[in-house]
Amino acid sequence: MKALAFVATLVTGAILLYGTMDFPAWGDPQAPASVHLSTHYIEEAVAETHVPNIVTAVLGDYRGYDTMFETIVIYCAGLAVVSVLRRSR
Amino acid sequence: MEDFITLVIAKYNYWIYVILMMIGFYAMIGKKNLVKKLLGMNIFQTAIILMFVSAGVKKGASIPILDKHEVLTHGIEAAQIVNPLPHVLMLTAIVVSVSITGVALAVILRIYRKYGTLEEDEIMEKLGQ
Amino acid sequence: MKILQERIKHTKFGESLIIETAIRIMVPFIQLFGLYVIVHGHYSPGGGFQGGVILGASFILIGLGYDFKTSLSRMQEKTNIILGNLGALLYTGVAILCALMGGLFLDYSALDKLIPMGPIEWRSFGIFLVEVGVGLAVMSIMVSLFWDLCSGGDLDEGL
Amino acid sequence: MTTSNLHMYVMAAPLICALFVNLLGRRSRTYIAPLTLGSLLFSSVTACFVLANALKNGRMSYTVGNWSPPYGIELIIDPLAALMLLLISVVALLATCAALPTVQREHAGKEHLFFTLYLILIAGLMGLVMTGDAFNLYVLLEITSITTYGLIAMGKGRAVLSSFNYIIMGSIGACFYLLGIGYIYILTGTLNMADIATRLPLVQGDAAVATAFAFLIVGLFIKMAFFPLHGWLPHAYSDAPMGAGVMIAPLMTKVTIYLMFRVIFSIFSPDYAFYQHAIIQNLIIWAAAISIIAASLMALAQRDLRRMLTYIIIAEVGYMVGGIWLANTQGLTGALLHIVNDALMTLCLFLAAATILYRIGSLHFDDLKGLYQRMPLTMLAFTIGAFSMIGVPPTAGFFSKWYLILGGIEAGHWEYVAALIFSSLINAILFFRLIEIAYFGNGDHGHGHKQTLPPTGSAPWYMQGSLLVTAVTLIIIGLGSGQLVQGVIKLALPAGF
Amino acid sequence: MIWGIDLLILLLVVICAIATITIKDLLSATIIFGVYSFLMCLLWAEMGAVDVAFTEATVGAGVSTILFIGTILHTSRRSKD
Amino acid sequence: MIYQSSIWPLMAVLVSLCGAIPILASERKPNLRESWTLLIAAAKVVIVASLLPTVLNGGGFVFTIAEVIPNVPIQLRVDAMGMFFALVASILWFFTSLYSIGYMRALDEHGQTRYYASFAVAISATIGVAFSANLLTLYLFYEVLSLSTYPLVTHHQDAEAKKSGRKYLTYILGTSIALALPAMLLTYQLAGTLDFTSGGILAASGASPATLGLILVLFLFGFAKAGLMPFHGWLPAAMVAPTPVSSFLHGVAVVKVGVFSILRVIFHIFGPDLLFDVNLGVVITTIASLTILVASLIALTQDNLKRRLAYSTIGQLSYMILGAGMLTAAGMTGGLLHIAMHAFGKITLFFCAGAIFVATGKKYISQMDGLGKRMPITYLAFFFGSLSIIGMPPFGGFISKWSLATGAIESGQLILLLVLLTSSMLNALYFFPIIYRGFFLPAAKGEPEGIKEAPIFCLLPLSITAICSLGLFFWPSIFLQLAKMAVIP
Repeated sequence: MKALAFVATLVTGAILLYGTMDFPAWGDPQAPASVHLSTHYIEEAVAETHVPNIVTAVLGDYRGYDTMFETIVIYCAGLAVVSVLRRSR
Repeated sequence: MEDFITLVIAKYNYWIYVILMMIGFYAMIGKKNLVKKLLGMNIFQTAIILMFVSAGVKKGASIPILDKHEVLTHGIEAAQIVNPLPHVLMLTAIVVSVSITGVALAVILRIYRKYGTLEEDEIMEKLGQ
Repeated sequence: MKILQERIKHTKFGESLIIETAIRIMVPFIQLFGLYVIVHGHYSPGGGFQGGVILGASFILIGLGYDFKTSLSRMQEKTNIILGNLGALLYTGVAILCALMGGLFLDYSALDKLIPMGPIEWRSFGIFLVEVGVGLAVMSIMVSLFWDLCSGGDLDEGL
Repeated sequence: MTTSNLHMYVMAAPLICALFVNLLGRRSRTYIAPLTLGSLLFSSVTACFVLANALKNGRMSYTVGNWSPPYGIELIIDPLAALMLLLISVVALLATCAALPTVQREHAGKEHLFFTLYLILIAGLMGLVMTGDAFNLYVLLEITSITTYGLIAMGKGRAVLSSFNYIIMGSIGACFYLLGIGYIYILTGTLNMADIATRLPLVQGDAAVATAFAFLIVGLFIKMAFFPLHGWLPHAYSDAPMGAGVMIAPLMTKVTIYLMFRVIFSIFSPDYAFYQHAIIQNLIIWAAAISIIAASLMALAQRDLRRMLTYIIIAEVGYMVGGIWLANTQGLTGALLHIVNDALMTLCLFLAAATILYRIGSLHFDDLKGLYQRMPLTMLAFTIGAFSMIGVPPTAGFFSKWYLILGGIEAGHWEYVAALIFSSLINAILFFRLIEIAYFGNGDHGHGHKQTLPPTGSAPWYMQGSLLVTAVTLIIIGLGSGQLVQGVIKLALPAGF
Repeated sequence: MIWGIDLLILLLVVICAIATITIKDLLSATIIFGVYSFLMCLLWAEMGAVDVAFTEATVGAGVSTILFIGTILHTSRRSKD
Repeated sequence: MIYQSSIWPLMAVLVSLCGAIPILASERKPNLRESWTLLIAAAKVVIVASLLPTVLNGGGFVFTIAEVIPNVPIQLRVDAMGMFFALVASILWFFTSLYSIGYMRALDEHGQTRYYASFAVAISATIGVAFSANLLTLYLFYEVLSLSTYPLVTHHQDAEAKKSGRKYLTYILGTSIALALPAMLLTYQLAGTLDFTSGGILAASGASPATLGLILVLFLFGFAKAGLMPFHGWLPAAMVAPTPVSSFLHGVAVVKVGVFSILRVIFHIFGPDLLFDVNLGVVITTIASLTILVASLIALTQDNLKRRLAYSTIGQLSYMILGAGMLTAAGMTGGLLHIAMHAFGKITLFFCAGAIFVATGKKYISQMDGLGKRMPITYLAFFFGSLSIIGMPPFGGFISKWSLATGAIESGQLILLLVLLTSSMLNALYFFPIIYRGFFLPAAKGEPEGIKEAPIFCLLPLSITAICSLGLFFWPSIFLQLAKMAVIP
């Protein structure tokens, strides 16, 4: 079992490493991730939402839908813990 | 060889995350102890978060909190600020990870209450009887 | 023997004056800081989630430093749950309200029809509203997780 | 603003009501049923309008928060998504009818918690089918998972263990999915599915794209319990509380398969997914065939109705995954139609199981003797569901199987065709064994197994009512499958199919 | 950005991760996991992700660890692997 | 041929399907329930008969129920061939209903409501098969028939019934899923349609002879209700059912549905011309001939009367397929005609077996010595029936056998003629001993004295069907005409 797990881990790791070959260099300002969407956020977010903390702006507004579900996730976690642990009276 | 070293310098961050991910993944599927599995899961998730955060890094850029009036009057150069999007995503991912940890811990408590052990093989033995 | 056991039960084990006092002094500041983090999320690192966790941590600290009963007496379980619900409801309610006011889902600027103060200002304020919601929910759930996990679900004996 | 918010209300109704169920339900039980049923009824009716709109106006793009698509989160309401919305709300509504009395009996005092999780799970599933954003999909996937973990762990017996197993496997699946998204984000810098699709062909790195694809698909395979990764499902679904199983079993795997469809066609192109890696395609179809056969055989070894059904679910996953990877019109049509049909079939069988459990207190084969006399209506509905599983016309199951087999013939994948026919035969054996037990045994000569079963009362009328409605729907869907295929699924197929 | 510190933290992170999954005493493992989280948090702060670092500091190193400890105290510290 | 749209084909199918509901509803009132049964049976005959004139004039009806698959709707269509079968089935159902009442009441069977309801559904499916416009519809009703007869076969709900029911379903459902369904899908894949078209739909597909052969074999064995060997085992097993079930379903409806399906495939999916071109008729005739001979030989060895009749049925069914396989007009007409002739003959025989069982409780031929004197009407009817099956003039069976023999000669395969003659001889060999024992051997010692004829409800139908077999020799015109119209459009 352990050997199997080890092999599975190695295979997964190898595939992931293989995938990183094509990544842009670390910290490259010209990487696709840095030039496509985020420039809009950095340049426009303050003007569009009047929030200087871009992370908050994106979190609360541009991707507010995600955040809503994030809140629901943690809410569910709390409920799930209660419902799992409490002995029913 | 020269190329290889530049490759190492350019990518080592990614490699570290792959190693962390492997450690976590191994713990999840290879370890018998349920808490260990859960710790492995947390390591796995932090590794992924590390990958995302690394993707947002720009050399020599500053944190994504701006000066409101400065920006509104003069605008801003995108290359000066790190990419905020991965941060947003990872905030969500952290929350998800802690939620799952919470639920899993509750389940672990119940399992211990029922079977008196946290070792997978011992539980299986008890079930087999 | 029996009396001794009773007494051991009643004298709160693992508590010292230093820790209690320290916590008594720290907790209000921690809570203040938590509120600050929530409210000031627009201008500095932090926001609803981090602030909520800090708020929750203050109650957890009471539970750790004193005992379980005290933390439960500071924050009723019922209140806690209602607060958590209100937090989640605030977020979803704002989202729905935006849609009902004729905008799209979560389009805070649509709330301008409700109280006119400028669509962009409304966006900023909308973010604030939802951050408060997140903060409430997270605080409540963090406390609830602590209570349940550290007492094995019985809410009588803690750590 | 011409776009409508209708589909958002479909999703928001259960979500908001979930919060109210928790708030009010802890005061009094009486609030729970009206809130739950009311919200789902509202969703079902609204979903009908959404579907009608989608059929009339075609694909609609909706941006949450009014940010133009790559910046905000985009939702996509095409006919297929609308159909899935309708399916989810209707299945949930019908399942709730059975869940209400069951939960009341099994989890007295915890109903508000149960139904809060339950409704949020439904809202999460609805969100999943609409989303057009790769990361949003992850968040919603986690919502559905976390509620499912909680619901399953509420069960009796070894449910907690199954739940933990599911947590680990589910987390691995979700993490793999997130890894895939991470790779794609690093390569393209965007998270919007449509935007990714336009930018991906321009990306230089083939290795990274292939890795991303592999991790996305494997992650989803784990979540849907595709063959070698299916280990968690049978226990998780059979140990879950019956009230939860009735809803989870029909919907979860089907929605995940729908997501795979979305990932393949919205993020990648069919050209990339199917034709550039022909070996992978063959491999997956073989795996599907093996999955179908192995799961059917495993089902044959079970002596408990619910466990048998869980193995059948795994076999059905093989049907649909194989159908999608056949990559031709017939196969895709069959797979999509089967998503709808299988959800209803599974619902029908699980509802019947729930009703039997409610009445008899056990689902072991030995306890099912002579059921035709004791619960004729339930068994009638069960029989129809069973026929649909076997693929007897004119029930729904026949028609999707028809397209799937045609797809297999067209693509020349005979192993898949053989597996489908084989599984139909096994299903026939499985269900007729049960029908025989229920038809013959006169219950009184139990061989030592006859222990005291919990006190039973006849199931409430709405439980049986929802069961009968489901059974009738199966036949109606079967007869109307021509319209369904022509009117909805043909529109939903991606360009080129 | 001094990549020496960067590399050092990364190395420590890996060591902590390995320690977390190999140590047989679960309580120690959990504490080391807290250290791991904290190091992670440093790393992210250094990468400019202040919000993420903040969150990880409160959640990963704080609440999460407490939850783990609470659970372990109610179950067992012993682990066979 | 012009088909006019009409709802009557649907009504013909639905009348008994919906009739199951009042039957189920009147569970507690046996008289009412049986009245319903008779009423529905009569209504069905009337509806089917009312469609007859148009068909005889070369017209037809069509009704589309639902458009389910591109080019393949669920559609009912009344043509000569369907009319032929529907007429036989609906008339005989009426008599069987009468007979059931007598039989079930005399034996005081349990679960009679279920029995009548299942029966109604089964006849619905039979008419559905007859009126199917395409293979999918036919398959649909075929499956419905298989499933609705399961409660009938297992009516006694004891261990033996369970075993037989299992065997029944394994054969019938198994083959239809594993063989007929793939064959149908292959056909659809090749032809793009499944409509029954005179001349066949596969001719234009350009498929290779090997593929065609595969499809044909799959169809032949897939419709296992036709009892072609080696998929015949269910029929003797199904004889545990009450005799009316055996008589109607396993003498007429179920087995003939199998044959009818195969004939449909041969006539309207492949088309005789295509089969002739690629020389696949041989496959059909070979399998059929083997089945005829082997089944007849086995029938000789059976002591249980119903089992002997069952094997006889297996043999006779293959006559019809053999006729179709000759691919000549006379042969095909004979095959089709034999459906009717055999139906009237065989149902008489089964009715008699049932009547004997009701009156004496005897199942085995060896116990039936001397019964003929006490139950003269029954034995006379039995005599008529067996003569018809053997093919003696002046009985209906003669006409179809004559036609078959003509077909064999026309096709130039004299070996088939030999098969026909041998088999007729074997038929005589396994039928005459029964009659001989009945009339000429003395009753065994210790036989109770009070044996007399079965109740009138049993006796009446069997007399009528026996007379019908006789009458069909003199007035076969309706059936003959329909059969000819079916073969030569």
